[in-house]
Amino acid sequence: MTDIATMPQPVSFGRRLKRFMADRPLIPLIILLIILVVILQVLRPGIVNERWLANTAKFAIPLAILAGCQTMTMLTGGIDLSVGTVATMSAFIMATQIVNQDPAVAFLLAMLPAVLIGLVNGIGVGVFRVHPLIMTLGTSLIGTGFLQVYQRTVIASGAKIPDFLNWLGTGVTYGFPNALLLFVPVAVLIVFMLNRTGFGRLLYAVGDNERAARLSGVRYWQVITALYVLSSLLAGITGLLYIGLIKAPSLSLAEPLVLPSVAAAVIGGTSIFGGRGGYTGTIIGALILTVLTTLLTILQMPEGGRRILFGFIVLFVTAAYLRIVEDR
Amino acid sequence: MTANPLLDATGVAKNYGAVAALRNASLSVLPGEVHALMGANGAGKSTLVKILTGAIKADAGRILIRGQQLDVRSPAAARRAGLLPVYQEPSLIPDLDVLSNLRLTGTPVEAFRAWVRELGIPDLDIRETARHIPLAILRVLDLARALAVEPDVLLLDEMTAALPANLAEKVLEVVRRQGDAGRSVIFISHRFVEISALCDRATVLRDGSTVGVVDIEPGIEERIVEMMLGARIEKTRVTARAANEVAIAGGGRPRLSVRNLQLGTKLNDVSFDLANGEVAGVFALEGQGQDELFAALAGSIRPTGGSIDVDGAPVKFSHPSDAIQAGIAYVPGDRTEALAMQRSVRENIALPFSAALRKWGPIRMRREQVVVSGAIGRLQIDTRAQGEVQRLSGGNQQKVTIARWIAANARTILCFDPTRGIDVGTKQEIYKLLRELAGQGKSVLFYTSEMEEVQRVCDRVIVIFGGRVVDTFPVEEADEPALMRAAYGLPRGAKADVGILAEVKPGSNAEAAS
Amino acid sequence: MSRFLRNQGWVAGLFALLIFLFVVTKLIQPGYGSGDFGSLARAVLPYAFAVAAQTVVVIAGGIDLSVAAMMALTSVTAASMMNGASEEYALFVVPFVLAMGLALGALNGVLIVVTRVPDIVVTLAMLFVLQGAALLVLEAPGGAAAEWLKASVIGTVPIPGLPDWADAWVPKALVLLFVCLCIVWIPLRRSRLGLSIYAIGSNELAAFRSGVPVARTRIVAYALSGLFAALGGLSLTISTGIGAPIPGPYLLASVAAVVLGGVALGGGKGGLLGPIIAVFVLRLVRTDLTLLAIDPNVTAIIEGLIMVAVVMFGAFITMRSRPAGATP
Amino acid sequence: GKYTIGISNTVQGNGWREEMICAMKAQALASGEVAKLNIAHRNTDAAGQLEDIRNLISAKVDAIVVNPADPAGIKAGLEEATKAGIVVVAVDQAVTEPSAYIISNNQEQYAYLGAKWLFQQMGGKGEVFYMRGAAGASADSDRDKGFKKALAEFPDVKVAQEVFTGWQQDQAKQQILSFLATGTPINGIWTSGIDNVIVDALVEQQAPMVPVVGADNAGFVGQLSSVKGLVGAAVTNPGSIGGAGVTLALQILDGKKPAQQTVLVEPQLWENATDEGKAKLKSVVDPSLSPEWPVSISIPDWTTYTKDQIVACKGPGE
Ligand SMILES: Nc1ncnc2c1ncn2[C@@H]1O[C@H](COP(=O)(O)OP(=O)(O)OP(=O)(O)O)[C@@H](O)[C@H]1O
Ligand SMILES: Nc1ncnc2c1ncn2[C@@H]1O[C@H](COP(=O)(O)OP(=O)(O)OP(=O)(O)O)[C@@H](O)[C@H]1O
Ligand SMILES: [Mg+2]
Ligand SMILES: [Mg+2]
Repeated sequence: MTDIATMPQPVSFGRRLKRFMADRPLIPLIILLIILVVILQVLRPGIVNERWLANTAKFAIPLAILAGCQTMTMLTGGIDLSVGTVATMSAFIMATQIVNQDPAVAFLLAMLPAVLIGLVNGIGVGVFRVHPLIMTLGTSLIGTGFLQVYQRTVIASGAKIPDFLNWLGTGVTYGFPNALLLFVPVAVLIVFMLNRTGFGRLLYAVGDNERAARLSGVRYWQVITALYVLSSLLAGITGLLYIGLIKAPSLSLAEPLVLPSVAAAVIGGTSIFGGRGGYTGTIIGALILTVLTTLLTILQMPEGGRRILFGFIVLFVTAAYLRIVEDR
Repeated sequence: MTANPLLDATGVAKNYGAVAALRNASLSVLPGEVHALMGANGAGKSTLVKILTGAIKADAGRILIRGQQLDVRSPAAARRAGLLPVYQEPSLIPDLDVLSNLRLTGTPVEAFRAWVRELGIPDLDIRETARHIPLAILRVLDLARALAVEPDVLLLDEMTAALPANLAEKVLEVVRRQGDAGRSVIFISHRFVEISALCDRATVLRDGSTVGVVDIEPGIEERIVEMMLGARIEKTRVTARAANEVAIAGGGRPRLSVRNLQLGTKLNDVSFDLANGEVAGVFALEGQGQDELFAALAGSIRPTGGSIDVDGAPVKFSHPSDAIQAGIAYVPGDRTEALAMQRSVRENIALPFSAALRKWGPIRMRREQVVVSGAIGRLQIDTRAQGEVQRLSGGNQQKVTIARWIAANARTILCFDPTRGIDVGTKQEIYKLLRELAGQGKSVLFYTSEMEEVQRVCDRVIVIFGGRVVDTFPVEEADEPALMRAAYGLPRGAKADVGILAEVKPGSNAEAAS
Repeated sequence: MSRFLRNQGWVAGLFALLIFLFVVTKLIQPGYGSGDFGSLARAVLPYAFAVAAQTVVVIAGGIDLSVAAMMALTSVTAASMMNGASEEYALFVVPFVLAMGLALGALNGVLIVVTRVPDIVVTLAMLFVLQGAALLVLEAPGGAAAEWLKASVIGTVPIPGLPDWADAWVPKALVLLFVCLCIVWIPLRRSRLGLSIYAIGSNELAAFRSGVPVARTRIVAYALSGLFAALGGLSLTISTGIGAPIPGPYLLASVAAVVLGGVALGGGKGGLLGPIIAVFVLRLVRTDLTLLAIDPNVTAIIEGLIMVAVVMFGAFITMRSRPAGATP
Repeated sequence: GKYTIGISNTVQGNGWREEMICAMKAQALASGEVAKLNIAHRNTDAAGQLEDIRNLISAKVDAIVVNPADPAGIKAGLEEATKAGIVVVAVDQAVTEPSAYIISNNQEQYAYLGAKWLFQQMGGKGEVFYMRGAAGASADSDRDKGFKKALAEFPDVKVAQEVFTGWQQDQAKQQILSFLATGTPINGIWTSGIDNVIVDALVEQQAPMVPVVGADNAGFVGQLSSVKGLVGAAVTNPGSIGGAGVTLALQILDGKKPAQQTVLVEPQLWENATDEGKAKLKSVVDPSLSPEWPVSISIPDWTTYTKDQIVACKGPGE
C-alpha cells in the first residue's frame, strides 16, 4: 500500500552523456558549429577553404567583441544596446579626425564618447537603477543625435581610413587575418578577466544574486559603472577595427551588429537573467551566426525564406543547447 | 476511531536533489478535527502541506480525500477538492489590490469581509494593494480568504508565527470554531500553547517521516518533544557544554557595544554588549525585531537612532561592506539570500575577497585555493557537487555561507538562525564550530528560534520581545520555561507555567498590531 | 485620494505633462486646432496599438521583440488581400488578419512555454521569422486598402448633443483607438484572466499558488499581444493604403512608451492608460519639434534625453518613496 | 526670403540622403527666397512620414518637399497638403498623388542603363552577381524592373547569385567575400549603389577583376580612376535632386508652373572603359567628398549653390 521513496537508480548512458555535455557546454556548441560548416560545404563544395576561413574570422571578430560586451553585461542581468552607436561614433570620429589630427589625438577623441556613454549608462543602471534596456537605448539615441550634429560640422574636412586600421581590419598574414592580433589579446583578456580576476567574479556574483553580493561587501554601483564603461570601451575599439574592415565611414556603420551581438551571446550559453555563461561560448556563438549568414547568402531562396530560416535556426539552436546543458 | 478520515495521506516522499524533504510521511485527518502537524525545523511540514495542496508534486505516496484517490495536481485542483492552504509565505499577489486578489481566486467578497472583521481587523481597505499591507495583516487576509470559501480542510502553515498577540488570539478563536463547525483544520505551529489550546490530535514528523500520532491532553508536550527531536537531546547537551569550557573570558573592551538602538517601530532602545570570545544567543519569537537588529549590525539597514561601537570606537554602517571592514560578518538565515546559487563553492567562499575596489585585479589562485580548501576542510563541506552551489544539500549550502567568513577570518560573526532546515549531524558541526571560533577569541551573535540550541551553544542569551531587550541570562539559568517566559515578555520569576493560552492575554506586554 | 495618487500618480503626472505640451503647442502655433489634433490622433494610432501589444506581455512579466515585425506581416497580409478585391471583401479581411495576429502571438507564447528559451530570445527569433514571412507576402510595398476602411480614420465623429465645434475635437481615429482598446482591455482587466496576467507578472509563484494556470495565461498574454499588433498592422494599412514589408520603428518606441507609461519592465504593475498617454506625449513632442523647426539632428538627442530623463526621474521617485528602514 | 519650406525624409544616416538634405538647405539659402526650413528627417516608415507631413501642414509651411517612403503610402497626406494650399514636390521617387509635382531620378532607367552597359562589357554572356538594395523597399523594386528589362535583352546573361545588401556596407562586403570564397566564376557585378566596398573586397582578395557597376558615389568614382584593372561604370543618382526639388517648389510658388507634373532627371553613365569616359570621370572625381556622397553635387539648371555651400550644409537662418 505504501509506496517507497525513490531509490537512486543506475544512471543510463543517455543521462551520463547529458551530464558530460552539461559540464562542458562548449562541446555541444562546437558540434553545432561543425554541423553548420558541413552543411555549407555540402551545399557549395569547395567553399570551406583557407580564404573562406580568413573571411569568416574577419567578420566574426567584430561581432564577437561586441558580443563580449553583451556577455559581460548579461552576466549581471543587463544588456548594452548602445554598443552599435558607440562603435559607429568612434569609427566615424577616428576617420574624420585623422585627417587633421595626430593619430594619437584622433584615437583619444574617438574613445572619448565611448567612455562618456559608458559612464552615463553605468550611473543610470548602477545608481539610479534604470532598466539597462531603456538606459542603453536612450543613450544610444542621444549618441546618434550627437553624431549627426558632429557629422554636419566635419563634412567638409573629408574622411580617411588610417593605414594601420586598414591593415588590421583587412590584412592577412600567412593566411591569418591581422585582426586576430587585436582579437586574441582581447579575448584572452576577457576570458581571464571573467575567470581569474576579482572584477570578473563580481560580475557573476552580482548577476546571480545581488543581495548575496551586497552581503559580501560588494558595492553594486561600482561594479556596474566599471562594467558599462568597459563595455563601451570595447565597443569603441570594435568600431575602429570595423572601420578598417569596411572602409566606409557611415552614420549607421555598426548598428546592424547590435541584435546579432545579443544573439551570439545567448546562443553561446550566456543567460540573459545573469550569473551564468562565459566568453568562449560567445565566440563560438558569433562564429555560428557568421557561418549561418554565409549559409543563408549561399542558399538560392527568396529573402523572406532566408529570414524565416534564420529565425528558426536561432531558436532551435538555443532551445537544443538549453536542453542539453540544463540538467533538470 | 469510528469516523472515516477526510484526508488520508500515506508514504509521501519528496526529494530535492540530494536533500530528502520528506521520506515517508503520513497524515490522517478526521472530519471536524483540528489536527496539529508538528516537527522540528526542516522536518518537512511545509513540504507536506505543499504536496497536499498541489503546489509541488510528490515523488511517491498516496493521498485519499474522502476515501477517494484524487490527483491533486495544482492548487486550483486542491481548491476544487475542498483543500485550502495558508502557506508559510503570504500568497497574495503583491501588485494587486485585495479585491482583485479575491476575484483572482474566486472568493466571495462579503464572506471575506465578514471574516476579516471577525479576525480583528475592523477597518480593512479592500482597495489597498497587497504590497503596501503589513505582513501580519497579510497573513490574516490569507486566512480570511481561505475561510471565505468554506473549505472542508484548512491547512495553516505557521499561521500565527508572524502575528502580534491580539491578532493571534483572534485567529486561534476562529480556528477553534472551525473545528466545532465540523470543518477540519491542519494546524502547524512551533508553539505548544497554541497546540494544547486548540488541537485534538497531533501528527509528529521527524526528518521527513511521521513518527507518531497522539491525542492532545494535558502533559503530552514532553512526549511530543521527544518524538520531534528523537535521540538528539541527550547526546548534544553533553558535547555543547564541554566545548564551552574553551571559551576565553572576554576581558577588557567589548568587541561590540550596542546602545539604545532604534529602528522605526521595529527596534526600541536595544542595548547590549558582545565580548571577545563569547557566543551570545539572541532568542525571540518570530517577528520581534531580531531580523532588523541583525540587519542593522550588518550594515544592511541604517538604524534611526542609537549607537554601535566596535572595539570602543563608534561606527556608522551605510553598506554591508562597512561592517565587513570593521570585521563583522553576517550569515543570514535564508541561504538563498547569501549564495550565488549558480556559482561554485569556491567562488562563493572567496566572494568577499574580491569585493573591495582594490581587490578587483587578478586573483592569486593558489593562495585562494589554500584558503578556500582550508575553510572547506574545517567545516567538512561535502564538495562532491561543488560546481554549482545549488546542487549541494541544504546543510552543505548553509556551511558554505559560514565557511566564507571563516576563510575571510572575520572577527565577529552574526549568525541568524544558521541551523534552519539543517540535519542533525550538520547542526552538531555548526555548534562545534561556533564554540571553536569563540575559543579563538572571536565573538558570535547567534539568533535561534530553537530553545535547546541556546543551551548548547551560547554563553549568554539576550531575549528580545516587541523590539526591546527584555532580559539577559547567563546560559545556566536559561532553561526552557525561563526562556519561554521571557520570550513572551513575562517578567522573570513569574511562577505560572507557560504553555497555557490564558497567559498570553493582551495587556500583559503584548504589543498591538503595527 | 492619497491611494489614488500612489497608484495612479504616474499616469496623472503624465497626463499633466500632456496637457502642458498641448499648451506649449498652442503657444508655438496659435493656429493649432481640431484638424491638427485629428492628425495627432492618426499618428498615434499604430504606435498606440504597438504599445498596447507590448504592455500586455510586459505586465505578464515578459517582453515581445516581434511586435513591429508582427505589425509588418499583418499589414502586408491585409494590404495584399484587399488588393483588387471588392469593398465587402474587407469585411472578411479584417477578422482574418486579427485572427492571424492572435494565432501568431499565441505561437510566441507556446514557443516560450514549451522550449523554455527566455522570451527575449524567442521573440527575437520570431522577429526574423515574421519579417521573412512579410517579405514572402509582399516583396515590395504595395497592396491596397478598402475605401471604407481608409475613411474610418478620417474626419470626426458627430456626437449627438454636442455642438459642432466640440465634435470637431473628436476625431474618428481617436474613437476607433479607444473603442478597439476598450473592447479588449476593459473586459480583460475586469476578468479573472486579466488578473491572472497581472498575477504571473507580479509573482509567478504566488500566482501559481493562487490557482492561476501560469503557462496558459502566458500564452494568452502573448496571443493578446499578437491581436493588438495585428490591429497596429491594420491601422498601418488603413492610414497608408498600402502594406510595407519592412517593419517601422515601432519596437523600440513601444518599449520606451511602456516604461514611460509607468509599467515596470519586471511585470505586474501598471495599466494601458499610462503607455497610451505616453504615446501621445511622444508624438506631441515630435509635433512640437517640427513646429519649432528644430535642427532634425538635434531632435534625436532631445527624444533620447526625454526618455532617459523621465525614466531616471521615475526611478528616483521610487527610490525616495521606499519605506524607511526597508532593505534596498 | 518670404517662404517657409517643409522637408520630409525618412532615412537618416545614409550618405546619399544626407547629401540630399544638404542640397535642399544650400539651395534654399542660395535662392534667397526662403526664410525658414522645417525639416523632418528621421528613420521611419510611410505612416511616420504621414505624421511628419501633417505636422508640416500644422506648421503652415508654403511648400513641402518630400522624399517619399513609398509612392502610394503617403497619398492621403499629400492630398491634405494640397487642399491646405501647400505646394507639394516629391523628389527622388514618384508619388501617386496627382496634385503633387515630381522631380525624380528615374530609378528604373538607372538600373537599366547600368545593367545594359555591364552586359555589353561581359560580351553579352556569362554570370552576373546581382547585389540589390533593401528587400521590400520601393526604390529597390523599381530598380529590379530596370535590371530585369536589361536582362531580358541579353538572354545569355545569367544571374549567378542574387543578394540583398540592405544598402549596408558591412553586409554587402560580407556577402561578396562569402561569394568569392565559393569560387563560383562570375563575369560582372551589378550593385545598387553599395559599390566601393565591393571593389575593396575584390582588391583585398586579389580576385580577378570583373566589371562593376555602381552609383556616382565619391568613393567609387575615385576607385574607377585609380584602381588598376578595374573596369566599371558609375550611374548618376544625384542626391542634389533635393536642391532641384526646392527650386521646383519655389518656381511653383512664384507662379511658374512646369509644363508637366513630373520632371524626370535622367541618369547618366560614366564608365572607364573608353578614353572619353575616362576623361569624363577625371573631371568629376572629387576626393574631398565623403565617400558615401554622390559626386554629382549639383544639377545644371536646377541648382545654383556652390560646392562650398552644399558642403557647409547650412540652410537659411543657420
Ligand atoms: N525548494 C527546495 N529545494 C531544496 N530543498 C528544499 C526545498 N524546499 C524545502 N527543502 C528542504 O526540505 C526540508 C523540509 O523543508 P520544509 O520547509 O518542509 O520544513 P518545515 O518542516 O516546514 O520547517 P520549518 O519549521 O522551518 O518551516 C528542509 O531541509 C529544506 O531545506
Ligand atoms: N584573493 C584572496 N585569495 C585567497 N585568500 C585571500 C584573498 N584575499 C584575502 N584572503 C585571505 O583572507 C583573509 C583576510 O583577508 P583581508 O581582506 O583581511 O586581506 P588583507 O590583505 O589583510 O586586507 P586588508 O588590507 O583590508 O586588511 C586572509 O587570511 C587572507 O589570506
Ligand atoms: Mg519556522
Ligand atoms: Mg515550514
